[in-house]
Amino acid sequence: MIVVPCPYCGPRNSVDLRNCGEVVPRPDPSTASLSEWSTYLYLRENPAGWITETWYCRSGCRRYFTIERNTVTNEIRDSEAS
Amino acid sequence: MSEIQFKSPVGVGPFASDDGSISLTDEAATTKILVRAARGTDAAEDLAVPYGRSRRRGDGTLVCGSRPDEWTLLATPGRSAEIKALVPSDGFVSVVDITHGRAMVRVSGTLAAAVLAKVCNIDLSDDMTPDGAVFSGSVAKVTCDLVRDDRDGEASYVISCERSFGAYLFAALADACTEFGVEVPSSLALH
Amino acid sequence: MTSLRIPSRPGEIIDRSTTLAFTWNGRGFTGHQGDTIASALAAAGVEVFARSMKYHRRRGILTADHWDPNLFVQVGDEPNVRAGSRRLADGMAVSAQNVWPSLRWDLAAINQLVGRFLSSGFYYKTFMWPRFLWHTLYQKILRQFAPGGRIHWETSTHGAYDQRYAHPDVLVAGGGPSGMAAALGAADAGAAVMLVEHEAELGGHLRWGGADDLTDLAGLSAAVVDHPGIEVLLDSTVTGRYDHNWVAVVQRSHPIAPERLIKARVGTLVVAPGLVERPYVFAGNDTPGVMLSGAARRLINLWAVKPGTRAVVLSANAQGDAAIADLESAGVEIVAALDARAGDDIVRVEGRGRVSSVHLGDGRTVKADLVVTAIGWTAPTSLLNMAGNRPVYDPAAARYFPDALPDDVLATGGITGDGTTAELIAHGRATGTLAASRALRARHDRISATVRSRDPDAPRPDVLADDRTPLARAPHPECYRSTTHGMVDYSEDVSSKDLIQAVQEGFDSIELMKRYTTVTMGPSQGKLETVNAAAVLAEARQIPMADIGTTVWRPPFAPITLGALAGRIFEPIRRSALQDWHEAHGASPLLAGQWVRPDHYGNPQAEADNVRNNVALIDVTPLGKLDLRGPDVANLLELVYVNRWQKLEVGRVRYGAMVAEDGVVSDDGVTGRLGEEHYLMTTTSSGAGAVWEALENWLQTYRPEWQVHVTAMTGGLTSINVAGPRSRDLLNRLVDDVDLSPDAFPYFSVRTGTVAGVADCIIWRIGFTGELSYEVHVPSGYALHVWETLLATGEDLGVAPFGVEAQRILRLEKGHYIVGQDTDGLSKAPTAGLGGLVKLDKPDTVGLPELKHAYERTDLPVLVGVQPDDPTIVPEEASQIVDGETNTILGRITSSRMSPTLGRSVCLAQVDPSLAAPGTTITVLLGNGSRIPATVQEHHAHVDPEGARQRV
Amino acid sequence: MARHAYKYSAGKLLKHGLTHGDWPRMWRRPERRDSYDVVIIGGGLHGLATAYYLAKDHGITNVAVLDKGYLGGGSGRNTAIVRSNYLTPDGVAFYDRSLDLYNTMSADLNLNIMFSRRGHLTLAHTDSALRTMNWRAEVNKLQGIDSSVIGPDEVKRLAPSLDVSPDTRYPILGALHHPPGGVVRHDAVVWGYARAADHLGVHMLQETEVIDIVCEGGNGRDGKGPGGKVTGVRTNRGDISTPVVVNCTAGWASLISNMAGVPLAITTHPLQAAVTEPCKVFLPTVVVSGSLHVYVSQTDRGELVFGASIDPVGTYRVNGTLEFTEELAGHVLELMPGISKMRLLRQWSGLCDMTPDYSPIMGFTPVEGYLVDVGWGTYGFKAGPVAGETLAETIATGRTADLIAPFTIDRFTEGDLVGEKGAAAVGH
Repeated sequence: MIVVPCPYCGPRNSVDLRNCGEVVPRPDPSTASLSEWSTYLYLRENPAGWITETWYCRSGCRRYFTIERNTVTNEIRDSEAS
Repeated sequence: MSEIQFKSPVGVGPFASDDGSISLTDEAATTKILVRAARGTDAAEDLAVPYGRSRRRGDGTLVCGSRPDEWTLLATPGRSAEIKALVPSDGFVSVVDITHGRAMVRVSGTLAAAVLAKVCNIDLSDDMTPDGAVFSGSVAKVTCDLVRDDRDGEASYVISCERSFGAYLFAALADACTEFGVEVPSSLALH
Repeated sequence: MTSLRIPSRPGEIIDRSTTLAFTWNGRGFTGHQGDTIASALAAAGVEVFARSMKYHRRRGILTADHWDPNLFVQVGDEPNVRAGSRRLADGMAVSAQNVWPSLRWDLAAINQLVGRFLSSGFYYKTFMWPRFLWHTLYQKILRQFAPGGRIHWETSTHGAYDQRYAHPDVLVAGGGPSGMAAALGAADAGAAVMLVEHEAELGGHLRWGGADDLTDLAGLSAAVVDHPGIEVLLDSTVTGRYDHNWVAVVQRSHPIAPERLIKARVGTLVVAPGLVERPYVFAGNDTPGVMLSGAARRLINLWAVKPGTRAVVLSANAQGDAAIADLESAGVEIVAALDARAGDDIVRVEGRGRVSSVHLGDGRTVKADLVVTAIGWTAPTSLLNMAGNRPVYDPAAARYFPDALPDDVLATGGITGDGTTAELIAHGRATGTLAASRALRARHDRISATVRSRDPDAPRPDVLADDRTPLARAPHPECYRSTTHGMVDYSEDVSSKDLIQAVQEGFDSIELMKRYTTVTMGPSQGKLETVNAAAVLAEARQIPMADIGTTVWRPPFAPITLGALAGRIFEPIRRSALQDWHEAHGASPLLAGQWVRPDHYGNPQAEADNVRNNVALIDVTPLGKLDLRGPDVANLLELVYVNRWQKLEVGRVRYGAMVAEDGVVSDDGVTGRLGEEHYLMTTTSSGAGAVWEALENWLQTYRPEWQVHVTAMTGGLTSINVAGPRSRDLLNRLVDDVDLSPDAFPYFSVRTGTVAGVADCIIWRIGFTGELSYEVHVPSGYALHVWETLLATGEDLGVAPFGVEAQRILRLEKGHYIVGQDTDGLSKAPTAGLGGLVKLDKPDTVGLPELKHAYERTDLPVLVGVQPDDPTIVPEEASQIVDGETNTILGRITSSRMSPTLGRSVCLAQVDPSLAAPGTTITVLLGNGSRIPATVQEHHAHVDPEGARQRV
Repeated sequence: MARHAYKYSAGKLLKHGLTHGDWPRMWRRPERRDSYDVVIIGGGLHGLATAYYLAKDHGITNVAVLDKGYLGGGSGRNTAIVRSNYLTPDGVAFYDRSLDLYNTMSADLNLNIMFSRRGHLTLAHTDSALRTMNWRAEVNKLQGIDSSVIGPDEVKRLAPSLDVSPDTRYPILGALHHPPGGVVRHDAVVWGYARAADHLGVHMLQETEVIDIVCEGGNGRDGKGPGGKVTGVRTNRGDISTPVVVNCTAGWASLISNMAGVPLAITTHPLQAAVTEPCKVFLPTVVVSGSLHVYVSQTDRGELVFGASIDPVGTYRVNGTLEFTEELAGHVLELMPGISKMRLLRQWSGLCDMTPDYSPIMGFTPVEGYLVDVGWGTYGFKAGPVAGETLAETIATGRTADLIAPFTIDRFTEGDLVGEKGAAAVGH
């Protein structure tokens, strides 16, 4: 059970939050081609190392925020609101 | 409408241990007003307490900073209209009566924290969660809003959840109390 | 049977004034309070406790503690009980495991004779001819020989297992001298400490030591027990250390639970488990009567049991030397005191039920019934492994040592080095103090970062430097295997010979060897075997031990019951304010997600009829309800729904469908505009939570400038659908502040008013059933009153409740699809027939590019109304639609019911576009294999496709 | 260069037993060559099977299988359930072929893989789950797969320890019964392929980690990416030149694929498993509950082997979590309340390469000579043999084998996902 530093509540057990995965910029839906859209939907960096990801403080403040987490060590860098 | 009786989702209890070290009470009828107010609005200024803390207002209302830019006002039953009217409404402010939307249970006594430690992963020690602390978390796998609201020097926690979970939450807390000598009817058994 | 109990020992933990009666394989025995099952039996002269797994060799006491691989017994309905550590209780029914028909005469012992053929991996190489025999005979035989006790699933129940959370600053794993000192050091520094001791008493090896040890023990344990800052857990084990110092502790013999799991978020974890004594590998080393020095000393000093009469002792360290003294003091004759440091050795032990003679390294053979070895240690580094540490082998000390550890984990005691009791205590204390300084700093930071906590008054505490004087490493000879082969893994019956063969076959890395031979994979999880296995591997590959590495120890450190892991089983159930009424009135409950709902009240078809002909009520509270307020609600709706929302007038209602970013239909419902900046959105019951989270996500991360407040209202508004041609008549009797006439309150409108005296009710003119119907949302505290008043007031109108099943029938007659049933994880908007709804010219809406693409495609399946040509046949849902007599799949029936209104079967189906044209005859393959014709309808709706009935 | 396999037989067992003579090595530790016709990255089941079928079916023996660790890679970490009762015709056809190969594998590889065809139960606790089971059963029947929906009584008969009473929190309303399903000794399969491939001349290079894939002509960095072609690999033990590189690295697929400039629609998640102490055998079949995210079977040694669904948080960490074992135990006891006294002995986890539609990515890529066999998620073991067979065919013939046609890498950009997700979405 890792500890996720919610910028609003403070440190929380990960079970109280939902992981929303890597942050991926959303293309402009009115102009995006299907393949640009597919890239946004499906292709992921999936690195072994630091990623920027979104969490939702489900059982807490109900805020979405992003943190940097190392996918090899689960080390977490201080988070910021999104 | 006064003749129509408010029905709680719990409808059992209160329970307590003989030595009074723990008690469990249904407080569903409590007036609960949810206020959302953007920073800078009069409402936000007026309610004052930050997220995570609470204060008892002169009129007896417990003002809880329940989330960022969100407050929950708790008062004795039947005061919804009065409490709502007190909230300054200029700017982007929402005032919603959630009295019927939330079940509410109070766990009190010297062993209250020990009971909650069986169903809630949050550190309730006095420096992490002092009297007046407002927080949310999972209690027996139900998302709840909690306030530490001590009574005559003894630890006391007000726990509220989505109304439809109320009966289950009360049963789960009653089950947690049995370790400390609280007798609970078998109808409340968890499994 | 003569008692082997000896006169009272200074450190004995048995209460001779008590007598506990128990049975062993049906025979009556007695023991004392403080005895373990094993010590009581040993005191009564029992020598054989079990049969080994593969060869069914007789097995006796080896370590006399929790890890003893030979002391697994059945106690009542509990299998695999550790007789070496389980305290004796009055009335215990204990029996041997893995024996048939009896411990004495075990037929499977025949395996000993054929043992030479059962070398490692033998089963991979045989049982192949002929193949059918594998499935029929061989496997059945193998499964017969499965080891372990018997689980009585027929009679057992989950029982009273339990859990709790804890948040200690410092958790000390191990209550020996170093551990106790660490706990005191940390507590004196102001930390909240949890001290976890594996055994039933504090003290570790001091407990079976000499007078000085006992004095030290008394002082330390008194200080620990008296310290208000220390919570002591005995007969408890730290079973796992997980990321961010999430630590699992299993507490056995708790008053209210057979086992309790404690989940602790720990500031600093101090690992002080001491050392595990290692067996010596030689021929016959698993013969009853061969035991480790620790076992002999524990039997003598803790339980006053004389372990034998004539002993051979092989000692390579102080513990072995002490064992010699203990044995002599217990009246055991030492026939040979062998010093491994001087090159003495044991070659072979003879004897089957018990040691009879011993062949020594110098060629002598001596008569003896007891062999005690003290040839070295294994450092139980499991918890350190779990913290990422890979221990390093030190040949000079003949054991592994931890190296770098993360800041929140410290080690002390024997696992880090050797020393006098005073030195161990000093190191422990320094470690505790250091642990506290780190934990208190972390706590300070945690408090400062937590909004609910009061800002700490004290300044941020400093962290001490780690200036502990390391414990010295006592030189120790490397004693692993004699000149003969013997057991390496007692619980798996794996010998050094098996391991060498595995290496020769190519399984020459520790991981491969482990998998091939199953060495270290038994219940003791390598505590006794790992290092010997590595030594044999090193020997076979002729490389140094240090180059071998050990297998990674995985959690749990000590096995833990499923009951404790499950704890109390919390399965939240949601009930509407009317559910008690439903159950009191004969509703059969239906579990739908977390909700329990009325499926029907006895006769769903009649309930449906009543809706079509009179008026009926259904509780649809689980319907998701989200209160939306603010100037930007319409913008939000435009974004998350496929259709348009800007022009919805106050008091009007609109249907909306949602898709995900990949264009797949995700949810639907109606949304009404209650005021200028006030809307109420409804969602599917199962989708309510997800939609709420999605709205918050769009608002917080995508359009933070939009002003919208979302409030979940689902349980707070009890939703009663009043459906049927006479529903208006009924409501008219109970509503006076809302004009219900068709013109004033047309279809797809919403009003706020008073129902049966209850104010602030929301009245929708909508419905799933296709009849004139009103959905009344009542503040839940008054819902029962409204429900009962509706029933009482409408008696003459034939009002009655109806359940979910009747509603399913009615909605299917009307052709309303259900997201997740008539659509699936790949169904895009066109499949659901949303063509008229979807607006592709919006600048931004969820999944827009996918929607555009979907409407360019012509190959997507289409949802259509279908009627079997034979009206009496109701195809099972999920029946496949096939291409004539072939097996080519062209679609499937997604919903199917007998329609009481039409007196025929009606369906919805997903079909290939080539079959979508109205009038097309399709072939439905029924569950019984027959193929029936059915016809595609013009509309989804089978009843009243024009919707006349609901608009009256 | 193929050598003669040492044939295991009852006779040999007897001989070695009597003489205590040494068994021969199952495989060599070969000397690495500078160049191979095919280099397969990943020494797990898929890589070894591919190498074996390349050599056996197509005579391509100048093949190297590289693994950064020991033989078997992560394949030893899975719970070794095999079945073919999938939802889509594509899936069914594929996995059914795999089951065929498993059926004859012991004889083909002359090693007992201990295939236990004990039947496979997928429990349904809700109407919608039951509907999905019916859906699968109907599709399966049309494909000639032995698969049907049975009621609670029949479930009780097949697995007596299950609680089928109607008043539980997750009542067992029925189950999809798949008699041909079962479990296999995963290590044996890996060793069988390794041994057979070795005898056919394949080089298995353990502790050989690929640090880069060498490409030329591609539109990306260092000639990587679409339009380019593979010329070799760099390893911690030196460079190897080869025209064909196959990525069979499961959880590490993204990292390897990025070396060729081919990004994947994959995220890496741990899949955890656990095993109990042995008890006398009482559970005769494989039991799966989708709603409860648990599957369980009992080994011939009497241990219960548990698996669950993947961890929700993507990570390359294989430490395992406590919450996994808690949830697992809770759900298992919902199904079998009578086994709460069994003890969990060990937990572990492996890395799964998850795709958006729960289906693999197989075959050619925009980079010439770089093929993938990835995205297997939690299904990799069941598919190992057929994946190897079809991939070998694809490599040898230069054209995509029919069975894997639905699993192309470009389906994600053409909005044509495979339908297994349909089941996942409505399954529970």
